Amino acid sequence: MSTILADLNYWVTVFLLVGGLYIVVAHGNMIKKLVGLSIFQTSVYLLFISPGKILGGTAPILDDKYTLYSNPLPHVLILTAIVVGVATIALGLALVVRIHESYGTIEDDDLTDLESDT
Amino acid sequence: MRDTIILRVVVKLLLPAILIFALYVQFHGDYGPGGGFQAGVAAAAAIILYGMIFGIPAAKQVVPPSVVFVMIPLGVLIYAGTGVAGLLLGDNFLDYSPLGSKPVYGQHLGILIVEFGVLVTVSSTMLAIFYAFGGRADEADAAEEARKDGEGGS
Amino acid sequence: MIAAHLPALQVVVPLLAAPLCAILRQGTIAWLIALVANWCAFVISIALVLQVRELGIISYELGGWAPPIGIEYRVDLVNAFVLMVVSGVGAVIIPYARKSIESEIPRAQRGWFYTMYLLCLTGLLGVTITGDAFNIFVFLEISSLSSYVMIAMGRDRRALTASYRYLIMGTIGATFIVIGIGLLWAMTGTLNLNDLADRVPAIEEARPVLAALAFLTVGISLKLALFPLHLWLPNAYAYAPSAASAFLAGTATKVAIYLFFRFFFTVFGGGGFFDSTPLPEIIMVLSIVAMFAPGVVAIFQSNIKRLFAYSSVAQIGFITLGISLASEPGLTGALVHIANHAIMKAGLFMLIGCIVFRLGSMRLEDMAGIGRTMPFTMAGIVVLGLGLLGAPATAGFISKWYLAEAALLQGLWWLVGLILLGSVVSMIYVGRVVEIAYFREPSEKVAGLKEAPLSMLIPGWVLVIATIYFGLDTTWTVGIAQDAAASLLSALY
Amino acid sequence: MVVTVIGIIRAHNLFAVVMLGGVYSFLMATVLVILDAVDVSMTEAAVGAGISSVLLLAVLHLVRMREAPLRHTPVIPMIVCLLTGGALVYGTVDLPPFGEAGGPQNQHVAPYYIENAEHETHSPNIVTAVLASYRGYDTLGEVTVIFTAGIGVLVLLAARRRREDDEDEQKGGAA
Repeated sequence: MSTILADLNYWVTVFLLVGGLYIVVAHGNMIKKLVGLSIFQTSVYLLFISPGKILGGTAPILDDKYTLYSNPLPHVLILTAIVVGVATIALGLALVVRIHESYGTIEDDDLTDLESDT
Repeated sequence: MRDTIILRVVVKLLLPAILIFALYVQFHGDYGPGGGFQAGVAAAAAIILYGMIFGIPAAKQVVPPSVVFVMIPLGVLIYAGTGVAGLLLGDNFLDYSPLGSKPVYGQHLGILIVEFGVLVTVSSTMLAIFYAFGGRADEADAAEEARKDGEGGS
Repeated sequence: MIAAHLPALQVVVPLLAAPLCAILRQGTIAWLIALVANWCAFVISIALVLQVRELGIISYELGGWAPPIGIEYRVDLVNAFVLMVVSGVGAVIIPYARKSIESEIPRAQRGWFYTMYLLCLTGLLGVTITGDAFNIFVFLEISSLSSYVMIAMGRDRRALTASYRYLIMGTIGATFIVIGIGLLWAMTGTLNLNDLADRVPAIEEARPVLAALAFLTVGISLKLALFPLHLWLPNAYAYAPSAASAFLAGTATKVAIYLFFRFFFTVFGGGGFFDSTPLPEIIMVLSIVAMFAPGVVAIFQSNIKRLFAYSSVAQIGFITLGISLASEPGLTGALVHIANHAIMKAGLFMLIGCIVFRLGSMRLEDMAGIGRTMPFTMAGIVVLGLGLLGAPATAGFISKWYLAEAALLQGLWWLVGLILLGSVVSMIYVGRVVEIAYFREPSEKVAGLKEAPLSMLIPGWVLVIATIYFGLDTTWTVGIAQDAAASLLSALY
Repeated sequence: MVVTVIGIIRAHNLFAVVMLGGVYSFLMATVLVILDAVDVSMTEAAVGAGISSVLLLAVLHLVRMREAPLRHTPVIPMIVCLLTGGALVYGTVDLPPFGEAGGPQNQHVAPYYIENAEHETHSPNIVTAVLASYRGYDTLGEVTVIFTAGIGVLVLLAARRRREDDEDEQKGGAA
């Protein structure tokens, strides 16, 4: 059971990561790129949290009833990573709004055309 | 949407509940899940909800942008200032132990202050971002027709 | 007492100054705060170098928790050197920034620009000084986010797209670095770099560790714009405000290169991966391509800032070439070139900023004959250009000398030839600028120009003089770099 | 989650993309609870599903709703992604087994936190203790990142009108 679950976890992580990255690299729409970027980042959370899970353990909040806890360290790291991620996305969206205002489009290809003209 | 009475009443009822929840998450963070960041998001969500229903100008009256602009850096200053306090009291930067009579109390107090700094910055940043984007949206709505006429001019 | 806390103050001073700037917001006051904070940081970094030379490695426990439980600042000669370069370049740019920013950024935003500048400085110093892998990521993001904002503040609307593209590439790079750190952590249970260095060599054959190495390499390469991952760089440098271009060109990529040093030699160094994996060869090939391809592209640029931005990519190739050789003269050359290139490129972008300040254009065509109306500015650009191509008696010569020596040491004669040829490419694009500036008739507009204001010209010339000085007296560059390289290599094998 | 991601790749309507993104975040939050990361889950739900979605919707309100079709076949991106995925598979198959307390990642530093957090910091929630004290410096960095992003958004969106005026002046001056 545990090996299947373990593999499943990593396989899902890898798939999400590749899918997210694919959206970022292949798609031209700037909003969609940002959604892809956040999926790409989110998949990394699983990569960190999964190894920290201990089967039979519980959330790392001390209580007399439990003795086995999952590893708190990755949780801390990922909390930070989530915040950094959303900060990046917010900034990216602000840029998208500005780009839309000054160019009238948010498609990467159109922008490349517009810039090569000037 | 802004004229629906039900929404207005519900929001008015919900608002204090959300704010209390935010405070709970803030100060209970060391016993249960949660902390400054989550509390900040919740508190900001309350104001944002208010702004979405009653309009951004109304929200800006409750929490003026000038206050928000000061709060964002203030949170960082609170956090870093706590660190410097430890430094001035003779220990390393960000060592909270000298803040209390016993190191453990110092640590506990330090965590609370620091989490409060996080709350201040997070909630005000969320609000600032909401004002910025929301303000843009209102502006865009107003300028929609004008822009359609003058397309291609930019 | 202060001496013991220098490592923390190095980062905390600009970190505290940034929110102060944001609260006060008024342009001139913010500038003053930034000036003071930046000069403090520079003084602290010099003090750190002296301390490290005297006492050896300094370890500072943040929060009083012993590593690996808490986060540690660890200063050795390598990062003390980089700290000095970064804060030093900043210290020269800040006096220059005032006039330049006044002309390029609307009044209401100037305070915010200095906030972003200080945050960027904080981030870069934080990345350099820290001894904790995850802390690297956090501070890297501080510096990246603030540089996106600084770039987007450029006047041209292309600054926006440049910033967006940089954001996408930079975030992918940062995420790759996080993946690498995550894999390392999963294999060892620690995030402290020094602790990792103890544990990694024993398991260096394990596949997750190799994958971590690959992810870290790609991620860092994205950040330092190693060819072919450099596509974000030219536009980002070209359309940012002049002061930001100068600062980023001088420092941001250099800090990423420092991360290469740290991970390759300190963390992975102990297990001899340099012999067992093809990584050095890959980096060497990419570096060689980087020395030429962007250089050739630079020749055909019509925008002078883009021209020198491409030249940056080429020069980064020289630095990574030194890393791939992994010998003492190679690393010395790489480290010295970090400093020299930072000085030269920051100087170039500052003086170009002077031209843009007067002329209002970045097009090479518009600069015909500008050598006659802005003689000091142009003379500075020529000296720095000579430094770039490695002419004797300039700082650039020193770094290339060490690189060539490293190649000779390993019997790679052809590599020496390539290094020389790379300089020829630089000579062509620098020559083109000189030809346009001096040997063409000035247009009416150029003829009416005045020399740049002194507050901009003097900081630019400080770096020009530094370029010549470090070409003649190398105690502060080569002297430190050699010891640093030796200490890095002592971790190998 | 896999299904939602495929949906996001295929959907051209940006509104659908954003909604699927929200669904994805909630699913992620659920998985995180199963993995015992309650704090993280709470944050992910609030940030990923909440803030990000609201922001994305606000931006959608400002710009066009549909994505233009791709102009060229994405061969190079495919290769890049497959290489990345390959490297990651290569790296993860040999990771320590899932769910065991004995893996190296759960051995070195983590037990110290679990044993000492309460009597050293008076905080039964170990995550909070580590976040605010043991690794407090990371959190200071995190707050700084938020601060940076907040000011950044203000810079970009607050003072636009003046900027464009400036630009016009500049063009007028240069011509």
